[in-house]
Amino acid sequence: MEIQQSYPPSALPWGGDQEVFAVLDNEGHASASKDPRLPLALVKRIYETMLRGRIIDERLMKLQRQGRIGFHVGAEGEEAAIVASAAAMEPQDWLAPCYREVAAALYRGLPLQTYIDNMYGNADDTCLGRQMPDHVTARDQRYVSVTAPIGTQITQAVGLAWASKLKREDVVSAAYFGDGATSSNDFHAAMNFAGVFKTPCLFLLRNNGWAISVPADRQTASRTYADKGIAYGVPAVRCDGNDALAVYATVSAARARAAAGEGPTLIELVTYRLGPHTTSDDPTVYRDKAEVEEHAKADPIVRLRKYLEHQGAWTTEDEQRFTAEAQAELKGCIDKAENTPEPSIASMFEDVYATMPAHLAEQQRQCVEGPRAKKKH
Amino acid sequence: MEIQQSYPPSALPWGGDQEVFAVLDNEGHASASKDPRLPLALVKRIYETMLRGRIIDERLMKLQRQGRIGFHVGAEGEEAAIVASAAAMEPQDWLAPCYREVAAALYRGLPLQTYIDNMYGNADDTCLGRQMPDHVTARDQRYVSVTAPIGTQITQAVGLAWASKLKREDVVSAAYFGDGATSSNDFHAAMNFAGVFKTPCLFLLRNNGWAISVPADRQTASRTYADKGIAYGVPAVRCDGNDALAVYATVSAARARAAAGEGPTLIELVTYRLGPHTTSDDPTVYRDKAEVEEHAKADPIVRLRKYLEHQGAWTTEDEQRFTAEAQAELKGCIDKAENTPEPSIASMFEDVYATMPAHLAEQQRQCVEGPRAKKKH
Amino acid sequence: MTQMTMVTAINDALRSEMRADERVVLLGEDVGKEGGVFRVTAGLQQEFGEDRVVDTPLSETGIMGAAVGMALGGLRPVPEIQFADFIYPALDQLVNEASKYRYRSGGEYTCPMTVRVPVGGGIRGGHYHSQSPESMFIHTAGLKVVCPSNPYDAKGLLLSSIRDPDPVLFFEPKRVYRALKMDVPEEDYTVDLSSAKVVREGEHVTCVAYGAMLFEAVAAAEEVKQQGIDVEVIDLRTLWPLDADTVVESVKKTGRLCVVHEAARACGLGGEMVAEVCEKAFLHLEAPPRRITGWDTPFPYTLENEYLPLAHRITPALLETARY
Amino acid sequence: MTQMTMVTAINDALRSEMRADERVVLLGEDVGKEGGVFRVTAGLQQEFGEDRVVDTPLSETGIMGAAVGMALGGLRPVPEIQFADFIYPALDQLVNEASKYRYRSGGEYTCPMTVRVPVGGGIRGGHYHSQSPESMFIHTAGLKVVCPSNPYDAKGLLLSSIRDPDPVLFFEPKRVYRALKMDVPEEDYTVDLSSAKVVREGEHVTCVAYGAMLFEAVAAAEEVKQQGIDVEVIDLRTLWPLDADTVVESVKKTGRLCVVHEAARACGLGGEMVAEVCEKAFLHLEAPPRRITGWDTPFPYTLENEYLPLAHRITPALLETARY
Ligand SMILES: Cc1ncc(C[n+]2csc(CCOP(=O)(O)OP(=O)(O)O)c2C)c(N)n1
Ligand SMILES: Cc1ncc(C[n+]2csc(CCOP(=O)(O)OP(=O)(O)O)c2C)c(N)n1
Ligand SMILES: [Mg+2]
Ligand SMILES: [Mg+2]
Repeated sequence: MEIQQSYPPSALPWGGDQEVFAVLDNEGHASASKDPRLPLALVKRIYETMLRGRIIDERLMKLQRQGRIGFHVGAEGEEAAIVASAAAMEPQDWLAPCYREVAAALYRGLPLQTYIDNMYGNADDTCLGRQMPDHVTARDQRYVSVTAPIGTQITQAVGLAWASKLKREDVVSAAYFGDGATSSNDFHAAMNFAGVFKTPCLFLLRNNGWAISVPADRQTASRTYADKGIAYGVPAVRCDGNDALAVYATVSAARARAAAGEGPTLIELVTYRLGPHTTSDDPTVYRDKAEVEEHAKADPIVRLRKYLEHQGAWTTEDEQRFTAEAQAELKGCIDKAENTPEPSIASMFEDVYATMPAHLAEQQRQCVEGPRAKKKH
Repeated sequence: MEIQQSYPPSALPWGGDQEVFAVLDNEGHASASKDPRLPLALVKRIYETMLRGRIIDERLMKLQRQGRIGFHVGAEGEEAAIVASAAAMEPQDWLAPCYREVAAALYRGLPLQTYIDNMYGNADDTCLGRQMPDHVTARDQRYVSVTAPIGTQITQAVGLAWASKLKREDVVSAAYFGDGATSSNDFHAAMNFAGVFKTPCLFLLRNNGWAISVPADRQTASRTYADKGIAYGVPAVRCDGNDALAVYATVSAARARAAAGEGPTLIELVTYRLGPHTTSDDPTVYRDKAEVEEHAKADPIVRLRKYLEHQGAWTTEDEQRFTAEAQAELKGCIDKAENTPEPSIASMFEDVYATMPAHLAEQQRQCVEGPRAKKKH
Repeated sequence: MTQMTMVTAINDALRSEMRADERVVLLGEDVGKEGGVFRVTAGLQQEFGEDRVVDTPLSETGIMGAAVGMALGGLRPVPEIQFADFIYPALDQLVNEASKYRYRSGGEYTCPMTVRVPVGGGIRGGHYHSQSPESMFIHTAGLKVVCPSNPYDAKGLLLSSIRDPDPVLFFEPKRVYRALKMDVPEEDYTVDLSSAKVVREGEHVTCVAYGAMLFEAVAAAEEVKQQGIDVEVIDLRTLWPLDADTVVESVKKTGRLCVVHEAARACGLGGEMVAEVCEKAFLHLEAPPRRITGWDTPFPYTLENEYLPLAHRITPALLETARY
Repeated sequence: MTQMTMVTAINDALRSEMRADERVVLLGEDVGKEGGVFRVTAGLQQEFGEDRVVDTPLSETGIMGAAVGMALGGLRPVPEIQFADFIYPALDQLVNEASKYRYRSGGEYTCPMTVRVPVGGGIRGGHYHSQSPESMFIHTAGLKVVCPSNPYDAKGLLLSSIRDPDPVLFFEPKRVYRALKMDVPEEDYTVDLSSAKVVREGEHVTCVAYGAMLFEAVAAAEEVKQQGIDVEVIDLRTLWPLDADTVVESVKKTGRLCVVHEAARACGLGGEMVAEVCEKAFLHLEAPPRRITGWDTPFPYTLENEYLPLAHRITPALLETARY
């Protein structure tokens, strides 16, 4: 698949300018002309990570309801957009996530225990319980530290790409962000800089239909989110984000363009947030159940499973075995995390700077030697 | 002239999507099919204000070189974009200027003395010498206070338009800004909000080719600045900004759209900054003289003068008489401003809040009663 | 009188002011259909419509820039920033625009608006849902900064803020939102801006606090009371302009000062207050004025109760100050 | 040794570090072809090319976001903000991102970069070309804040900053840019971050200043000398982390403190320093510590010399403090 300069929009490689590129239908049948014919082992690995993500999400939601963790932001329904895109990048590529993409880090080998320790903010958490749950850091996976302010990772991804361009490394960066983030300052600056400096960077726009309670028609009056690429001379494509094969094909084509020095691509991954925004959110206040049910029919996990089944590469037994194993592994991690103590109080003062300055050493001493809060943490 | 939804761009009312709408050629001949046939009295008033602006700019540049004023930002070459657009708005409309548009306020009746007092920051300056020269406030002209941070007036113009929409007033707002400002956060937010909320607002983008030393191809990779409208579902048009008749026709059509509830329009006024960015700038460091000479051939003042001459509405004597009168008036204002004292020291503490709080009253007393600086102000 | 939480009291204030003054318009992310992520604006879009309670795109720059424009255009906008942590994209409009409009236009233009900002820690929000950036706004001439500690003050201060001719940053301590209920009149009343309140009289130490930490200061005061130390606790309520008189008068009486805030210490309001008191009441000071504040680290998640200057940290400071 | 202005010294530091370390990249508005609106980066694009000295689009958000990404990616970016007054669109990246990267990633990611920011008044810049927002960055844990007063320190501090593993805000006082020349070594040298310098010894009053106001403090010290008062003047150089030891030691000797800065008073560094000294040397204080600062108004154009805490305002404060 080749991505051309998308302006005028009708020159998009897959026909009409409004068309959403898809390979699979809801029954898991691949379009013969569009199927990227990926090795089945690869598709299986993508599928398993998607499924694993779903299993983890379901469990964490429950843990939050039980008060065992404080917060969770799930990705139910968006697993293809997240995992297949990560799979289409090279291992040396940078991923600059939003907050819903931990499955991308898992795909790259982030140990589950590390993630679960983060959910508990315990002493084994790589960031020592300093951030909220799901704000993961995974340097080994070249997965940048998750942050809450919407959009900031997008300009950073441009800077990361710029660095590899200057260092003449074969490293592309990818920023993940939501439809709401297209309204942020950083989206604007990042797209503009990427266009001008032709940085090797992908903009992976997870259009999941909602920014908390705000739907697309309140977020922008542009016809599509992909259209926004035109403002920056950045080629843009629309892709069915619930179709792992389409996501993989699109992202790997864009990655190749970037690596070849042809600059950035904006990829609108059209998907849907099946769950609440986070565990703090109650979507029944602002959206219809019917809408959710409609979208559930295009569940990316079901579609990819059916595809694998059609290829004879996955069975009900596989599903059960994998699920059981994933759940067991998860349970083990949760048990361990729940039995790991909190980070030390002294650690609260570390890593503010490379070397602790005098005022922090003094505050650390005061805090460590001072009385303890009565309220349990 | 009718402005339609500009997407796809080829649907622009005047043909090709790259086309720049123009009425006059450099010899002042109007295209018969495009000439808006404005009343000559109106064209004369526009012309006279443009010429007056040029005369003032030339004088202020010299005053700055002589050290009599501290700073000046001129509009040489951009007079049509500024004055004809202001003329096409209704008197009750808000103008949210950048910093180069004082001629728009003069067109609306800002007393020259008020402007010159601002250049001197003296006691008669409406803002009491608090802002740099050219940072004019002209409430009576519904001209919002000029500010230096690039772009901030654009979102404010959307807010002003929104207010009139909510109040159901026939008031449109217009934001002036430069090509560089399209990279600002406020441009992005303003266009986006205007698109979503259909505020009655015009975006008057003075594309003068440069943002200090940065030319268009370093500012954006979009094909044209007008293309940026597509990202926001805001109709956009390109117009020859050195052609007062084209500017008038375009802006009044867009104003009518806005007033009719059809929402905002982005108007790219293609012009050229003939002078330095400001008196602090030396453009010879970064741009070719030849480029400037080329653009000087399309001087908006010459073009409109020739048009008026062709219509028999302006003569060499008119030009001489008007110039002499304008210069005399200007000299009178400068003399007066130079003989007006500085603002009082006490005034430095006023208008921070509606009512002066205790800490400022105390600081005011300390300052007024304290010793004076040796260095002349 | 009705028993109200701070959430209800603010909602009530907004509702009554929107009924009374059609210039009042709310805008922000999720404030409309959802009624705000903290439900503070619940029901208002139903009553006042989508034109006056506006769900905006995700841009604090846009929210604040539009609000400034609305204010210039004669409305009384009440923009909401979903969390104080997300106010930075709006800073240019606040620091360079809203705060300076009156001044830079010689009073020709003014910018009356009230920026509602949920603030502070105590909800397990970590770095990005716990910040207390008020000192940045105090540092900016032309802004007023308010932070109520309880439902009654919240309603009265909010009504004063919306009616104030200048831009107000109205910080709402999230930790207090639903932590207590108290009697709040249904009718209209205001609490003056710039009037601190002595919430507890005492003669040995003056303890100044605001927002959620007020309760910690009071708790600590109760605790040291058992050791015979009488603490005068002052609730600042309006952080800027500062009601220095109330604080200075109290210090003149007690000779001792402790300032409590959860914002980081460096260049926080505590330092400002200490310096102010030194300038105005130096000879009355019998002990070093103390600050009990958030540490100079980012706000942590797991250890937030070690980060916050809760009663357990205020108590020893009061004792040491009293016994100095 | 060559005689250099601060502009030349900074240019020299940038050039030598770019020669020595190819990870160093400059980016900003007009820094390349034009060499910066103050000509601080003049000639660098010619020597190092458009890839390493980058003229960016007009977006401080983009400049700072890209710089953070570059730093994460192993470069040593030196972004320029054209005037401190225009830093607010970059605040989110500085306050929420650069400052917290090391902390929030448990040290996995770091953000070494040096943000060059022309700062302060004295060039007839009015509201928007004169601001001194350093206290906002001091308030933000994780940032270092530097402000040299002279060409020698500017070069040495800038080299330290670029080599520092943490993000540094490097404020360059515009008023000093070309105001004086001094001997500056052509070779490489550094001035330690966090080391204040006693630039003038004295025993009666300690006067702390930085940036352009240092010269005013020294001038005032000279003036009061004629009345027999010996002022110890300290140039902070690095504003944060604060070299409190040097200041406190001096106050222990003199018993008196005056702090000078042109930033507005409310929640400025002056209050912080007064509070710090009260905590550490209260019993040594023989007079109320004083702040001589910019007023709590926006920075005015015509009356800027009345706004700034120039020598004429410092002198009486020193006298009063000494004679208290
Ligand atoms: C700057 C900023 N403003 C507001 C928020 C609060 N907030 C968190 S997520 C969110 C919606 C994001 O929507 P979108 O970008 O579509 O991503 P999604 O959650 O749908 O994946 C908002 C408003 C924030 N985190 N940052
Ligand atoms: C936020 C901000 N950044 C930087 C500047 C410095 N600056 C002043 S004018 C200018 C260029 C503006 O170019 P453009 O928008 O094209 O307007 P023009 O001057 O060409 O009319 C710059 C960078 C500023 N005023 N504000
Ligand atoms: Mg979304
Ligand atoms: Mg321009």
